[in-house]
Amino acid sequence: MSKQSATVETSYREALKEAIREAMTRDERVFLMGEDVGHYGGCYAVSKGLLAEFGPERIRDTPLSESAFVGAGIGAALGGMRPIVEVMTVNFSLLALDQIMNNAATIRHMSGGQFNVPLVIRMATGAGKQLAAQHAHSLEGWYAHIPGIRILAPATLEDARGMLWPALLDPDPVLIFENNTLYNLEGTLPENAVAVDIDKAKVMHTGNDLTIISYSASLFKCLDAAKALSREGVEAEVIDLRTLRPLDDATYLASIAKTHRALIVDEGWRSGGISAEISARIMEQAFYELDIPVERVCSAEVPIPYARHLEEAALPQVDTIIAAAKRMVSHG
Amino acid sequence: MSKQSATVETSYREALKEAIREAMTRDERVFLMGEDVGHYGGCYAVSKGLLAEFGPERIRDTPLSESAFVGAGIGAALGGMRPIVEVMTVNFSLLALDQIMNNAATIRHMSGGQFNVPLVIRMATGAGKQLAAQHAHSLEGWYAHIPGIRILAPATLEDARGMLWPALLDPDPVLIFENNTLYNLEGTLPENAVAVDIDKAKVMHTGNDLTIISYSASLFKCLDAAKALSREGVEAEVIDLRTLRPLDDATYLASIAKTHRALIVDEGWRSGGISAEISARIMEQAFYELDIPVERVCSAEVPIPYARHLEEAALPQVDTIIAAAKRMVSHG
Amino acid sequence: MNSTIDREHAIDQLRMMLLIRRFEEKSAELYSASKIRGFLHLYIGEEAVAVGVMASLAPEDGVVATYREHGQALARGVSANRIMAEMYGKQEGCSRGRGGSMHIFDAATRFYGGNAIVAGGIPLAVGLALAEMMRGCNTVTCCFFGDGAVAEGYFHESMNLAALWKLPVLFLCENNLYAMGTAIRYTQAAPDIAAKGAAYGMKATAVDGMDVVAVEGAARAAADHIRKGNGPYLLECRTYRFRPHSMFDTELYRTRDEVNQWKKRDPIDLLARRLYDTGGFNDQDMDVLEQSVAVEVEAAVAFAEAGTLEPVEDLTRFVNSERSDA
Amino acid sequence: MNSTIDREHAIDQLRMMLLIRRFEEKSAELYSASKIRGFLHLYIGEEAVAVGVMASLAPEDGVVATYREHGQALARGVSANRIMAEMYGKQEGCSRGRGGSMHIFDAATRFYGGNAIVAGGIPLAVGLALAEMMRGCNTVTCCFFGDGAVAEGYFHESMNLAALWKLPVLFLCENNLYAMGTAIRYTQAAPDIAAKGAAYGMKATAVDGMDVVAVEGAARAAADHIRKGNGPYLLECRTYRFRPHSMFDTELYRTRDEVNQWKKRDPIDLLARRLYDTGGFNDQDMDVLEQSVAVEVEAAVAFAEAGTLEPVEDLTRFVNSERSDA
Ligand SMILES: Cc1ncc(C[n+]2csc(CCOP(=O)(O)OP(=O)(O)O)c2C)c(N)n1
Ligand SMILES: Cc1ncc(C[n+]2csc(CCOP(=O)(O)OP(=O)(O)O)c2C)c(N)n1
Ligand SMILES: [Mg+2]
Ligand SMILES: [Mg+2]
Repeated sequence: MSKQSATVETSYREALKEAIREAMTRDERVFLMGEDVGHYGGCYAVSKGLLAEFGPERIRDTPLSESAFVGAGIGAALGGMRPIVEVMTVNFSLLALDQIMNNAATIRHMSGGQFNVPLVIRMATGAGKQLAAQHAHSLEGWYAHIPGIRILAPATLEDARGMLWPALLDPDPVLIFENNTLYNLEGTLPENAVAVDIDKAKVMHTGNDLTIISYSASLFKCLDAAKALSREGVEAEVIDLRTLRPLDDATYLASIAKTHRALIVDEGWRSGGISAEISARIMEQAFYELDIPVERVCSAEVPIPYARHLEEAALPQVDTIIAAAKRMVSHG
Repeated sequence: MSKQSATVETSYREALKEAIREAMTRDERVFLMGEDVGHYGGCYAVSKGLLAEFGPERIRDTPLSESAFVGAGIGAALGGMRPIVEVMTVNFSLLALDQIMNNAATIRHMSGGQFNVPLVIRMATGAGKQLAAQHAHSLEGWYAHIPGIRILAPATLEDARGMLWPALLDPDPVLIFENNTLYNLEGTLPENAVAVDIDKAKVMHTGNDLTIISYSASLFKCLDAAKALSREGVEAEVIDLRTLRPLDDATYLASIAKTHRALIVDEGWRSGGISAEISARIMEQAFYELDIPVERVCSAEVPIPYARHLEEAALPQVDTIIAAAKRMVSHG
Repeated sequence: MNSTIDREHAIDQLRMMLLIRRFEEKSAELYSASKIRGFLHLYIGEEAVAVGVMASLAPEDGVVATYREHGQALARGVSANRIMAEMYGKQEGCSRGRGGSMHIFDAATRFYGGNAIVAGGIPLAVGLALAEMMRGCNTVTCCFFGDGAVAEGYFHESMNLAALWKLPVLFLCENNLYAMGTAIRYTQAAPDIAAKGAAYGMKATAVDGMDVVAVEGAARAAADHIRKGNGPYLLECRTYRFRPHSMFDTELYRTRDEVNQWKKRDPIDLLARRLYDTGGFNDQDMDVLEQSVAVEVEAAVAFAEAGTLEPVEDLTRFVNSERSDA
Repeated sequence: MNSTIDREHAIDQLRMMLLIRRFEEKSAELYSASKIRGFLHLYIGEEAVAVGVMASLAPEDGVVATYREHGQALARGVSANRIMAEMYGKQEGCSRGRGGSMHIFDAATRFYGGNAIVAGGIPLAVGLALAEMMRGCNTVTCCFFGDGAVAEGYFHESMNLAALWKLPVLFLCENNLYAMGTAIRYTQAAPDIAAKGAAYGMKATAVDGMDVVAVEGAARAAADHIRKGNGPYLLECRTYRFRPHSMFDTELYRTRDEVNQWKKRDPIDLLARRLYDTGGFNDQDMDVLEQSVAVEVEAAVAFAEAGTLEPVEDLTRFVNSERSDA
């Protein structure tokens, strides 16, 4: 970010919109397509106003045809455009998974490097809004299994604003997961906010007692937990992964070298989630640094229920993070 | 398995067919549907002859409509049948992922237990046949992320023969992953081979020096490695996971309590594969048993290439397993 | 209204449409009061569709619904109490609070759920119908979906499969001209949905979805066709939603004028007027209906309010079958 | 064959069909000799389709192919050498040995790949056409797919999207009556594929896919329609594969008799006979063609044999772009 410039009040939603507007303005090959991005204004109002500003050629409402319009995005990228495809939510992206895995992620390698797919796919992810099982998946960590794509998970306004442009500059497909609980997040950004580094994780809170690794919506729960822990004399270092593929191992390993304890928090289902991968990497790369075993706080292995008390119980919460952290520092 | 009965020569393919035939005979609610299961005889010849035996009502050739016929299988299961849906290969199952995750795995919970989905989905998985990137996925470990489904990965003739019936008895959806390199595997089975336990992993080779955890095609690579290691005085215990969800932690933890070293081998891509989950569980449940960090031998993170030498280099091989095992026992 | 039977039936239909209307108006209120959360999609304006269609179905028939399914559920006979309790997230709810507004399930009425993946229920209906056919039952499986769903691959694959196998499915398209905020002219290259039946060799017709009598007639004809073993049927009901797509919609995509034009064809008014016109029904009768409906809605709210929460310890119950619930 | 130009052109077409035929016969041999591995899907019998269609396309046009694409690639002008080297898994192969028979890619001829997911290439073609339209290029993107692919949701969604947005896509269906071992009567409730254009308001016709002249005529008409800005076009070419689906197929699903009936309409014989009949072409001319084709095939084999293997160290190259290859 540029230093000491004037700041503006903004929100996650507005920051995302500004990023799209900037990209559309800077590069005429950029266009946005997806369900309800135009006349409706975007299901989370991210693209509200852009149809009027850029016209229906560049802000394209699509039919409900996730597999075709994601595939068409891949084709358009192959054909020299820089499409931003909005899949309303990760839940519907399952319908386009074949295109993502078998075409977007694969064509470059399979064609021996002849073709590449400079495509950005945006989608909302996450639970926490009582939308029930079919509308509450947190699959960004699961997507991170797939070679050939980059996975971004902006949590902060800075990242909401700054990740799109470098994603569009990436010659390969990038999936950006926006958490559905963050759209209303408010704060300030420099007026001339710029692109951010999409290769590195970021230390969001420093501490020597334990490393908490997270991203997206649960990052804020971790930061809240870190504050509460600090009041009780436990200093947690909180890391925002930001990019889930490729993972920036160096940042969390450096922290663990200092704290010797690691807790990973994510809102995906526990088994086979991104936390498992990070735990395995710590095992492999920092085993001898560890005072105690790495722990995970993840979602319960259950289709996310509608009722508020059940949904809350299914997801990582500040309390559960604090409890795990305390157990971990008292121990070993 | 029953003891001391007469044995028959058979193959993985034949064992699978016998299992289908038995199920169709025992329960008239059972039927098979999928692409080319009938007139063609099954793309891996598993169902060859069954159309003549059971007729087109119960051996149903479907159009190329993976999402609809998997969904129809879910509906038929809801409606009281016991469908076996064959999705030719895991590669095409991506087209049906929404049905699997949002309906099959979810309806029981989402309906408050009113409905359940006694569906079995079979599919071929795996690389090793030079079929290139779009036909060489090993995603069974990835599927194991999803709550509400059971994941089976038969490696042996016994399991090829014995897993289907208990899968059909399971009131919830079961996915059976048959490895495409195993169909020609030959051996003997008791004439009256019966159902196997689908809850437990199995020790396939005993040893005290290190635990090698694997399943499906790579199990045999691990067994070959164990034999070679044994010749060099290294005794590896080899475990066949058999069921990838729910994982039977007890079996491998018991082994690790003895060997204090664990190597996990799977043919999925490394990041976020089932090996990561197992490594994380060992971290959590057996950290203090470990003499050295758990290691993983997985596939390279690359769309599987066609050329034989590249494909071989992408997959775990006996050599790489041996090398890892030796490094691990010499160390720590 | 020639016979008393017809008249009674019409009044029942009117009452059911009123019940749906008032139930949903109340739901919207409760949403504003934060009693109901998540997504809430109202059926207001489209009542004639569900009410007309359900009249053509027998208890043994099956129904697969959408996420805009309060009307479908009520018309099918799912208890208003249990639907409301579901939206309250209470364990007395039809899905024990796990599903909410979008996932009304009811085994007793063979109501196979609200499905929140657009078109995701269509293949389920095909499979249910397959099971019925294989089990020798002469039933209809009715599958609701919207105009938006027609663009999904699910529609195409399922229509073909059902027609190919001559399955007893009633494909019931609620064409309200919009998929969320996207008008059908932006989603369908050829917007005549009934005409698409031809691509599958499937019998298909369209009907005025604001006229419950017409809908019922068309649905009966379709169900007859299916029950006679002629295979599936596509029925397009042309209707309109009076309310926003969900509680978050600012309705930038259509004019108030357009909405008002359609409101002139309010299905409740249309039927009420017909009853008035043919005599023997008056304001007082209407009041009686309104009152009985109000009582039912209030009872549902009271039931939901009095409901209890599923214990948190049961969070993972029903993920897998246990011996006890299998 | 009225003019010399037509005659020359017809001879070129004949030569290309022969090249495909002999190239594939050789491939089958090499498969048996384990020089080629993986899946190998032969186009033999269907040569008139690719050869006729490609003649209607300009170099700036784009092509999206299937996994049965040697014929499509050769007819498009992809080098036989590089295709053969690809099947040998050599780095001189058009996809550097990473793709094999099913994944022939060639940037120089805008050949966007062999795609081994049935119908999976269709949306790519829609997107390529969208890019062309947005960039103001007046090109056609031609997308090949089989009769089996028509059942997939991709077909439906892509046809609608292309028609809705009036994109310059030529949807080219190679209807060879079978999807692997499943006859079209078991996959399509309404087996007239061209008729399905109507569901999308898309112009569509069917043509005899064994007659290269007819195919070329129909494809030219379709391409003209598209280039004039009238939107996409569905062309169904009715053809037949003479060989098994792949090298593993035991052909239980069709009779030898049926195959033999179709062989009477061998596209190569059909065109050769026409050339003979119109005079000025004889056995000797045919021999010349055969010989030149044989030379080309042998050269391809020699090229592939002489090729080298990509170093194993480069296994993960091209997974992500590096600064150097971007
Ligand atoms: C596969 C999928 N894509 C997108 C959505 C988001 N969404 C929910 S309802 C809706 C519009 C559906 O329109 P239609 O089928 O016409 O039904 P209506 O809401 O008009 O009753 C959309 C886009 C979804 N739920 N599922
Ligand atoms: C989505 C998908 N399902 C199944 C397969 C396996 N498969 C490969 S080719 C084929 C038949 C396709 O038939 P058609 O589209 O008619 O093309 P043809 O092979 O006749 O040229 C099948 C089922 C696949 N590759 N992709
Ligand atoms: Mg609608
Ligand atoms: Mg075919």
